[in-house]
Amino acid sequence: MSRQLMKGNDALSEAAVRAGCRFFGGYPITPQSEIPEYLSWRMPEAGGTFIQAESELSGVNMVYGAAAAGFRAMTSSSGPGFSLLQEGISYIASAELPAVFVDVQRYGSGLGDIFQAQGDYWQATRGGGHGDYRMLVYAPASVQESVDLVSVAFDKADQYRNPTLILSDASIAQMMEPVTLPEMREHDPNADWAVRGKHGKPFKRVTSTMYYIEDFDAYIKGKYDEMAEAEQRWESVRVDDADVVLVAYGISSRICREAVEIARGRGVRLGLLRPITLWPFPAKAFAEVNPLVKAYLSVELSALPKMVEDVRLACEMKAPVETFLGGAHIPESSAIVERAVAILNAQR
Amino acid sequence: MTGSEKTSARMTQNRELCKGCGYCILQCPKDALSFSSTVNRKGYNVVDIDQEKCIQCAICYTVCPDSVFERVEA
Amino acid sequence: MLSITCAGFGGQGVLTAGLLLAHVSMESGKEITWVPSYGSEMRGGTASCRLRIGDEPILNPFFSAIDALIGMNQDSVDTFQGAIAPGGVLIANSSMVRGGAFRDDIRVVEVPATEIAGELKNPRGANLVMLGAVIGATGLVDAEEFADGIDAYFNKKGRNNPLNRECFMRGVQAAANA
Amino acid sequence: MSEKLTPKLLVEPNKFCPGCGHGIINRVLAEVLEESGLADQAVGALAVGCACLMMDTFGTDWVQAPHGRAAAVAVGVKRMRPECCVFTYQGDGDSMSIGFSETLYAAIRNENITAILVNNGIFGMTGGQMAPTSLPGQKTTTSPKGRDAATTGQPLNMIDQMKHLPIGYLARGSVASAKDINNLKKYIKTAIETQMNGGGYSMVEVLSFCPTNWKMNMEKSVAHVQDTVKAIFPVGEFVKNGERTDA
Repeated sequence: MSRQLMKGNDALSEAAVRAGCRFFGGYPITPQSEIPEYLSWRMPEAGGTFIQAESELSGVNMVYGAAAAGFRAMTSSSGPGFSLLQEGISYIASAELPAVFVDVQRYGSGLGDIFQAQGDYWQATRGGGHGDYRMLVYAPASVQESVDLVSVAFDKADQYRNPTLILSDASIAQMMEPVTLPEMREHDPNADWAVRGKHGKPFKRVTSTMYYIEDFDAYIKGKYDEMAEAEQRWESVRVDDADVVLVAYGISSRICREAVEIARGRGVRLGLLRPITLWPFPAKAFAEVNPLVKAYLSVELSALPKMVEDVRLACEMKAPVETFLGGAHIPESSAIVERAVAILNAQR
Repeated sequence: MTGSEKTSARMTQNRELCKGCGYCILQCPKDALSFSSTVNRKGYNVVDIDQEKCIQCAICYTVCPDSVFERVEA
Repeated sequence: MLSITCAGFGGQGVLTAGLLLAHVSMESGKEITWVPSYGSEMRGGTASCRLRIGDEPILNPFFSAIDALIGMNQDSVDTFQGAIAPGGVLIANSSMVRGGAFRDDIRVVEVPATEIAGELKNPRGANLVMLGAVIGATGLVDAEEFADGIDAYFNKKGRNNPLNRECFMRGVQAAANA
Repeated sequence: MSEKLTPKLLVEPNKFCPGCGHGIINRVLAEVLEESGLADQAVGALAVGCACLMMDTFGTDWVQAPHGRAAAVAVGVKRMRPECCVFTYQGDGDSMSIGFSETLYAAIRNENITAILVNNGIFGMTGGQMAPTSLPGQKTTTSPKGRDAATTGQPLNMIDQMKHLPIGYLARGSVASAKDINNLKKYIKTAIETQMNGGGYSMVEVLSFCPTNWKMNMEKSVAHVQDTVKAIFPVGEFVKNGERTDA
């Protein structure tokens, strides 16, 4: 397939259709509105269904219904709307249905603002909804990865019968990059658990599986433990000899990649660990790091440090862990380098 | 209605399903239903059918929330 | 790698100019990132987009030092001129940019893009004149090849105007003469 | 005389309180689905409250939605499986209070589903709190001095909310007499037929009783619906084949 220039949101939408997604129910909110806009024409073209729901609450429950019927279904939102999806996500997780969610992060709590940020980390990785569930959380750092990970998200949702999340941000969603799209795939909606009328067989109940599974506590813990062990994904850049390892995902990892290049050009041994899954956090990646590393620096575009807590746990505090916060402003890659140098100088 | 047709159907009841609400007694047009002194396994006073008065209209079937009554061919 | 900002007011085709630059660069095998300003700015005022174009995959799509600025109006030149790297290029639409106070450590190419587009009876083609100037000034892609790319882009959309190419080539010439 | 046998869809004894109207409505719905030959292709969406107790005893496929959201879930199912007979079954708190938006928007979009809304004027499962349909002056555990319409509003009339919309079928029935129940069955049958003929959104509201939380015996419960509730919520058909029938 040839490369095309596509906006992150558009490319992700097309990739969802090509991954066999045939239902979208959702509500516009900047900076993810291109997703419902794109799917409003593309879904019917592909034989699927698009509904502009009256609210995120309704949209997520339409997804619940379509997923219960056995079809690949998704919705997307941002910040305030993502908060409204949490109720439905908890139910879908509890019913052990596959579905894909997209949160294109924007800045701030409350209304906040529409520019890029990474402030939904806790909500995404800890489960913004109630009870005992987790979502596999994928953090694309490019338009191409938005495409690639949406396929993975659908496949993993099916494999574990569990909702999965693409945690994007306004930068990745709004920017254009060349992208290669995958071939169209069709999904068989007739799983044995899918509601479609009982047709002479015992009737099916899609509800919290805890009602029907013995020793549910052990069962559900086992399921999420298995995911945590098997599904960690990351990319590491020059960490084996690094004195300072940056940890960053999504758009901030792009800035950190540049920082690594700049630093290496100056003889500063900087490396980068880029989590591709945020849950499970790729703790295994830290085994690749130079055992003599002098510090970790968690680079996050939020006002409060969040991912840094996972970094501290994953590195077992074998080296100091510091934070570099972008907040409302895109940091300069050179400022990250300066910070790393300052950390090293302070240790001398 | 001939005599033989009248006796070809009869109302039956599954007393174990009864919750003793008495809605059937209120609605029976022939006063054929009444609370008995029998208590079922759920602890409810169940309803007796006076088959002499019963005309098999099945209103008790229609109003019963608990599917106690059925009209069956004899 | 080149870091380019296109800026002007809404309706001047600023985002389209950036898109064309990105599309045609991609067709000639380059790596690109294109980042729009969006949101409240969609409702008037200054619109801008920033591109990075290079031979290697682009790491950071953001930059603070601009290699080339396409300034379609006075506001955008006032806003972004200070961010141009020393030795960088400013393509100024001199039909609209008459402030005159240009930095002396940058190369300034003044092109009366709006007037040229008007002369060519293609008033919406001012952005293409500016694009021609940036290609002429930077040598990013061969000018004829780029012009073919513009034709292909608009043909694909089913609405190519032969005057688009003419606007573009006039921009190329303007840069050559500057 | 024909036999009158309990529908096979009622796979287990229901779990409702003595005298609860849900048991009657369950049976009527089961009869309609079986007589229409739809038992095998029916999918129900319910949420919480007493209505959800039928998920184990009523043998169609089910999806249990979050509180209030059954209509949205039903829409997701029906849009993807248009050959199924998709219905919602909800109480008044569920469908008309927390789920007002989902319920009404399914009608606004004229979604081809059937909604059964059971109006007993009170929250049953949670212990007798005020519902949107509680009558003025009605004592509940959250309106112990009687519902004050000045601060809580008048009882919500969902039929009035919907009858102006371009929908397929709209009716209100009751379980307060054998005749009412027979009419209710006709309404539910017509609603289901409307859906299966692609006629658009169909809704049947059912006036029911909750002797437990009303703290009334059966006789008083029946009289309350007949004499008081029906005066505020008139029964009958309001929209049929997409046309107003009450105007």
